[in-house]
Amino acid sequence: STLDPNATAGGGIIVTYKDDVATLDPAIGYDWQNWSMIKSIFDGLMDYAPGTTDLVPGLAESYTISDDGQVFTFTLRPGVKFHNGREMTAEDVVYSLNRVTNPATQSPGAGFFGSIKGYDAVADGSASSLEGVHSDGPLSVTIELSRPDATFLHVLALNFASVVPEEAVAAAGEDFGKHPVGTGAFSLGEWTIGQRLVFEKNADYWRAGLPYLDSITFEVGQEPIVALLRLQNGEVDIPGDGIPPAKFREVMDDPAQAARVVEGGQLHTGYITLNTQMAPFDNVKVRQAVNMAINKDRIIQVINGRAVSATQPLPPSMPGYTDNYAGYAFDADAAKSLLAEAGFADGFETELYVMNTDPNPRIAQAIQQDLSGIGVSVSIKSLAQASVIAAGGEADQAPMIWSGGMAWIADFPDASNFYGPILGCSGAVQGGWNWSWYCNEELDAMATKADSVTDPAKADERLQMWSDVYMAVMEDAPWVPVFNEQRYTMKSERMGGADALYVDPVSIPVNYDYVYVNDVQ
Amino acid sequence: MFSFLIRRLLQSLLILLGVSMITFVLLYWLPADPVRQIAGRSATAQTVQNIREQLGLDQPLVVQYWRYLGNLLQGDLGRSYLQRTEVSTLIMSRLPASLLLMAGAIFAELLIGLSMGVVAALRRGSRTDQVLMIVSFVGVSAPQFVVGLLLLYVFAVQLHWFPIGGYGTFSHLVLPALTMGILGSGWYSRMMRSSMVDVLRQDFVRTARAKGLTRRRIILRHALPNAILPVIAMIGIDVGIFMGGIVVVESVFGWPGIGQLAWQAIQRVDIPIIMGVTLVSATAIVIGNLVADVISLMVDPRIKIR
Amino acid sequence: MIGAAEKPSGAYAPDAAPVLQVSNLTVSVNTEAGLKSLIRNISFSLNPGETLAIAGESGSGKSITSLAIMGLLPPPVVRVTEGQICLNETDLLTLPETRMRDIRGNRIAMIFQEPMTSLNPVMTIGAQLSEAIMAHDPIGRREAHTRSLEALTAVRMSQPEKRMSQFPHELSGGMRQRVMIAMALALRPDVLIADEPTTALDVTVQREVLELLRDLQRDLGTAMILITHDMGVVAEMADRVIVMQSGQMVEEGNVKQLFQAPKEDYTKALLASVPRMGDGSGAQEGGKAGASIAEIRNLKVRFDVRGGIFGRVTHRVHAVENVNFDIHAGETFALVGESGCGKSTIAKALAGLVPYTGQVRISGSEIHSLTRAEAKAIRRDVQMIFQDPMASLDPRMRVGDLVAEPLVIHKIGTVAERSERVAMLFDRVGLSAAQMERYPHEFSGGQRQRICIARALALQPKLIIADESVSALDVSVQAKVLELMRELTEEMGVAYLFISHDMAVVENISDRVAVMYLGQIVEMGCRAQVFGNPQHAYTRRLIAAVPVPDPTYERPAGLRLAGDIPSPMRRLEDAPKLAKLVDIGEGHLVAMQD
Amino acid sequence: MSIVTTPDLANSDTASPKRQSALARLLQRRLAVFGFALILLTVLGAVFAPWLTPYSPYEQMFDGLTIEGAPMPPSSTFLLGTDLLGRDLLTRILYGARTSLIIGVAANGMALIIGTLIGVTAGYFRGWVGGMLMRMTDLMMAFPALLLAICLAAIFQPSLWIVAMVIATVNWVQTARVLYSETSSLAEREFIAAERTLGAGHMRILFKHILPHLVPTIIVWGTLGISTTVLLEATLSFLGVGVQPPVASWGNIIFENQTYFQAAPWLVFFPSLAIVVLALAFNLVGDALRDVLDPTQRGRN
Ligand SMILES: Nc1ncnc2c1ncn2[C@@H]1O[C@H](COP(=O)(O)OP(=O)(O)OP(=O)(O)O)[C@@H](O)[C@H]1O
Ligand SMILES: Nc1ncnc2c1ncn2[C@@H]1O[C@H](COP(=O)(O)OP(=O)(O)OP(=O)(O)O)[C@@H](O)[C@H]1O
Ligand SMILES: [Mg+2]
Ligand SMILES: [Mg+2]
Repeated sequence: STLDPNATAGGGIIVTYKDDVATLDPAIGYDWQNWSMIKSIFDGLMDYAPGTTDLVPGLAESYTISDDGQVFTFTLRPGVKFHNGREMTAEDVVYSLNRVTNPATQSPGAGFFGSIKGYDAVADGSASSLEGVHSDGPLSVTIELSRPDATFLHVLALNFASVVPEEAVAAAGEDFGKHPVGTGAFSLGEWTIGQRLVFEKNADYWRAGLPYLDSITFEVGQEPIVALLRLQNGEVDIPGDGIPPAKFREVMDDPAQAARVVEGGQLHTGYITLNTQMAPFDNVKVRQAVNMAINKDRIIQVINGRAVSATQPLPPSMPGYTDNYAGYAFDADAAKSLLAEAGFADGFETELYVMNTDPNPRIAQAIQQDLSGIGVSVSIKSLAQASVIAAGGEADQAPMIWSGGMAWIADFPDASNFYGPILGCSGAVQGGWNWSWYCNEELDAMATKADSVTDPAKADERLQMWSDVYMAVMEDAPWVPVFNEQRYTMKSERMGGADALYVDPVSIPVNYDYVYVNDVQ
Repeated sequence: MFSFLIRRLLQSLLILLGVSMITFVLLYWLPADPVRQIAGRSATAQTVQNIREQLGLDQPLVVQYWRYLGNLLQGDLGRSYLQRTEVSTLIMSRLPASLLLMAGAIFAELLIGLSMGVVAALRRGSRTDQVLMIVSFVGVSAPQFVVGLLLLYVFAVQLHWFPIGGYGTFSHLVLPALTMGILGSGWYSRMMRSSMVDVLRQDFVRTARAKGLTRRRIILRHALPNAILPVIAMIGIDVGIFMGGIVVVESVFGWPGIGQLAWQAIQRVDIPIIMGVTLVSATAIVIGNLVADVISLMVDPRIKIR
Repeated sequence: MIGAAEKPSGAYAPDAAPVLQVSNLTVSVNTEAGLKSLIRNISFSLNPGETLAIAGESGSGKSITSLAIMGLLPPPVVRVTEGQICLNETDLLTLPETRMRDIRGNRIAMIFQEPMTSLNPVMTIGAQLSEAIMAHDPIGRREAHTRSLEALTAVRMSQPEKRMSQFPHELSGGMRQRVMIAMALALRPDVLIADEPTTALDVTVQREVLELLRDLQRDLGTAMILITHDMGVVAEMADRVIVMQSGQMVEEGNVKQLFQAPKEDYTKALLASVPRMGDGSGAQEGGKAGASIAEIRNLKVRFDVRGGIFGRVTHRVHAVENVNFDIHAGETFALVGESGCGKSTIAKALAGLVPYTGQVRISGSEIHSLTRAEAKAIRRDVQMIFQDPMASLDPRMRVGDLVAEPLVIHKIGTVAERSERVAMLFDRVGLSAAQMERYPHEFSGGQRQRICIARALALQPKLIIADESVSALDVSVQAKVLELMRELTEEMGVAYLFISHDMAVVENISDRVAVMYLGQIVEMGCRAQVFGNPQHAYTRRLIAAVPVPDPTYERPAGLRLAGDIPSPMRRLEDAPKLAKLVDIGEGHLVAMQD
Repeated sequence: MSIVTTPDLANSDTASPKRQSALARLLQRRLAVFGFALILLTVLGAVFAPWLTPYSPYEQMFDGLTIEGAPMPPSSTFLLGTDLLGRDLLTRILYGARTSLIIGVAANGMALIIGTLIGVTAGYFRGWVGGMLMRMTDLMMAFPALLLAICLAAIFQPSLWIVAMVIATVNWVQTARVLYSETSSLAEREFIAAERTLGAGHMRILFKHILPHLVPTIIVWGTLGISTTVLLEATLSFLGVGVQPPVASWGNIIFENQTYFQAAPWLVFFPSLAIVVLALAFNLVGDALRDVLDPTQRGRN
């Protein structure tokens, strides 16, 4: 990574959020709000170049992969220090991986490490450490997999794979999430629960010259609309929750304010799941008809054009996206005749589950209107997030779910990330996240095969395989991909740094380590 | 007095026990699984099962409740499922703000409501009276979110009299307290008006006049303390009503109180937090009623302690 | 300071310049129909040290007159439209409110009728007294306290020090009225207006308060306007009398002249309707005793008082202890005694309103042993009339419906029959059937009590319990109601249990009398026995306390009572001593005294 | 026996006032008529909504949104503007009146009935029945009402009538409290004792003598409860446990659009106005009704 020649070091910024920060424990934190914060406090072996989806080594200086793609050997960067002053070693890496996979940690990300040898034994409690992970000397770590996994380097760039110091974890016990100690660009200074967190610059940070900012203050409990008013008043630098829909037009219609908005894509798809095990969605024609009945442009209009219409599960910026695929075009007449073919000439009644925060109920109503156009009468169940998730996890409860608010933002920028839990057989279990209960053994096999292609030279081949998988999925139409949300980050006048940092695909809202302010002397 | 307090405290404890029991049962019935929330979307069935066992959520309801109660007696409200923090820490860090807001709101609504009520009673039947009563009615009927945003927009954004949300100084408190107070002041002004009208008709007010006291003294020293008595009991009920409004007002003004905590917890079925907040607000309500009782006991010498 | 002998004894000095001069006073009320005068052309003067009584029946404008003098008429509806009120040359009506405020309480003070409600319930006695003093004298809190204490001592309050920190509800009615008097006299006003100062009090307490007022007035030389409808009080207290009727002065004169030779018809009628002790002409002696309708044996009523953490019974009110008596058909049996002695409780026990032990036999059947339906039927024989007719009629029902209620409850007759019966009852008690459509508040007190009687009669009971049924009424109205009751006894043979604290009334109406004290009967016998030959000290005291409507009557001295009546509330283990009644001849029972 | 004549009010007007129905007397009051008219207007608007507006409440019109997706301000096509989905706001307010009237009248009514039943029973009978009922009320009062509502509504799948039931179950508490103390002091009044001596049964006393006296209080709480319940329904909708979209209610129109109070004030202003006006109308009628039903207030208008 190179330093920004225009950057000036120093100063602090204020970021606001509505919700309190849940935890800063990298093994636990799994919402978009604390994701980027944890990223700034901790580092993993792998990382992404700022503002891109390009993998780069992080705490690992270099790595080698065996020919069969199952053994990874990492050489660690020397002289990296934890915030508590101790130097990081290979043992810490081993400890961290053991910790995140240990059931006692209750990490929601443990499953990502499933390909490491010995994972199953740790998961079922019969072993306390991963067989495949060991250190060979203070700066060298070997990780052995039980099967080839093309995404494994991405997994190591996940927050869950962050390196944590054992003694700090032991000292804080269950409260590690409130007293995080990592190797990252910032350390946690102050945390007044319910009010504010202050991140302070890590002077010993191993990336020389970074971070630019002396401090970041996160003020929580701020209604987005109030946060924006404060931004307009010069009191806030970045409203973490983005521009509230109610203010979007006002901001964008004012050139001065619009100039401070950075727009970018994100690894997100909003979709409707059609429960393939519930009638009448067990009929593929019905599912296809529904796909054709949705007027995606209208839905995008309803959310003020803050998205682009989607044709397939993968978002356009994701490697593996099928460019020349038109998807199911909006055609109510075709949909009707397809429905008639399926024996539902008079339509049918069904339910659409949706999370109850704006704009999701509105989108659901737009969907409802579209479907009534082909004779399908939908009643909306607008519920709390937890209730929708619970309903989706039952085989026979939710015929349709609009994914908004709980939607899939990729954990890492790889095509495989949109398949496993949400479209694969493994997710189609009680309590799983495959809400369309779509299970196609053949595709599962294809997916496994694609992920065992670990040779970087064959990357294109692998992506083609994924593209085929998703095309096949679209053929079966368990989903209606509706749109890919765009990101709009608004910043204050004084904020500097490349625009890409403000729409960093893995750090929402911004990549804190690289941004700076212009008004420090 | 002492035995009265003890008796009321015992009663309050029973009420709290009842509240905890009902909440527990209700939450158990909720069609949402907290474990899936914790486990996240990449979790395997194995992980989910592990977490369920670790949290004891696979036990029968009675066992779970019994355990909860046992911990509660040791002052342990459990750990938040999603924040992984002691619920007591979370609540304690937010409670002062909520209490401050509540105190501010009660002050605001008493000040506004009582003075409106008194003025209306003194001018009863006049135009002022009618206008005040309509104003109070609008106060009762207007949605709090809208009132809050309007106040914020006018007094903070446009006029810069107060900060735009936040917590810390007195000027931060004014708008949120006012927003919450407007609703209550509507109620109080109506109650105070009728109470005051009654009292002004009483014989002892005539006696006070016959003594040659000034009008001011008659109103403040004689009429007001008597008229306020029925209103005091209302303050106890009021605390309960606040708990509803606090969610909205705290979120509008970025006030770091337990309302926001509760709101987040409900959305995510973070049962320990919901339980904790419920118990705390029930305690607040119970204490509110107790305080109201004790105050009326102190203000009104006629109330016999039974 | 008060009561110190520094002032010459303020005997009535007729030729001194009047301290208060009221001339041509007219007070009007603003109504929709325009100004309507409440009092017209009232003129009188009040000399220093004099006691002027204003007498007249309810609604005649007595209070309005006094409020006009105080400048306390409720503005803007009621105001003085004509006339002058001069206090030593100053015309009070032209004074601005601030000046008037200086005069109120300072130079003119007032005592109100209702001692129960005239004091602020949430302020201590001391604070209310000091406040009055400090409002006019620029003195400190401490000095005001001392003076308040002196004032309380001057009104012969027991334990004045303790009273200072007590609240009104902790004092009895008599004590409260003393506080009012202390408050009024603390600043030694030139004029004291006492508006029915004793009407709400027991006879014995009334006696004390009247004596107190007289003593203080004599000592301080204050001129007093005494407003009352009780001619007995007038006779005892006043130097001069004004009689008012319908807002006008009917007659004015020296008290002796007025009583001996009333000029106006109205005055004569008023004097005639005053019940007098010793002329029980209305009732014939004995001879009427028919079958006994109610037999009361060993009646006990106790109320538990709970306390402590677990609300255990700690005390018990022995409201009625071991009471025995019979009531015979057609007779009027009277219960007399001071407030709180248990009279109403006996009535309630008879009417089935409180649980009791002992036997109550009505028409021969013991109520306890009956089924509910039977008890309901037997209760038809006993009906009750309460003290306050307004309070005992549902204010939201039409009086016709109210009178028809008992018929409806006991499912008697058809709708048409019922309304016919109600009309008949209305007629019987002297009301017109046209008034059936009205609501209770649209009637006068006397009319309301007639409605209550009509209602009690609806079921043709054998016994009517009249609990203080005429105490709240004007003398003239009272006389009419008593007359009605007497007629009913003769016509229908109804027996009465007549409860009253007014010995004069009791003597006028009753056949037999029982005197109660602290829940027990201390003396019982026929009227002649009890009034003619009172044996128990308590009975004598009651009789002696009654004001005599004769200005020439000389009250025997030395019968001053000490302290308040003891409380019937006792600790659990502390049962009261039972009085033993001894027959001293011809059924005249008297409790043994030690 | 005596010639004393009292000039008393009762005798001065010889003709007794004719029995006039409460309604007739109500209609003599200007404000009450005004309130009545407003309520009637609302009801008619709700009932005849399909004939009053050319649009459907659910129709998301293409020209109801700008190209950028912003709602249309009031104009001659859309009298009160459109909402965020391009639906006609007037139409939604008219149809929403149905929901809000049901909530405001039925749910609030149910709450009043429950509160009255419990308060009156406890206040009249005392004893252990009363004790139990009041302890239950205390318990309910200690419960954060919103939480209870959320749980109940989430357990029973939300629908209009479930929401109404839920609102009723959490809203009766204050009424019960107030009526309890009022009833227990009424029960001490002498006229009740008088009724008992006549042999009146409990039911008769309760319905003929106690209930009529509670009417003013019930009316006050009932009218105040209208806006409270309508807003509670809105809060529930907002929390996702209220009336389900696309069904309109005044409350959920406000809540859906509350953040747009600056960008599209009509979306918040008109439904709020509707709530306030309806509540005020009920209040006007309630106040008048209270006076009309109180015979002691007769002629003091
Ligand atoms: N505020 C008022 N408005 C209209 N009429 C009034 C008002 N106050 C008193 N009155 C009327 O004035 C008349 C005289 O009343 P006042 O109180 O002086 O009678 P009173 O002689 O003191 O009777 P009582 O013995 O009952 O106290 C009554 O007919 C009463 O109804
Ligand atoms: N429900 C009750 N609970 C406790 N004590 C009571 C109750 N009712 C009456 N008492 C007490 O019983 C005693 C007798 O009361 P009761 O009403 O019979 O007196 P009374 O002779 O009728 O007096 P009054 O002349 O004031 O009507 C009083 O001391 C009273 O305080
Ligand atoms: Mg980092
Ligand atoms: Mg009077």
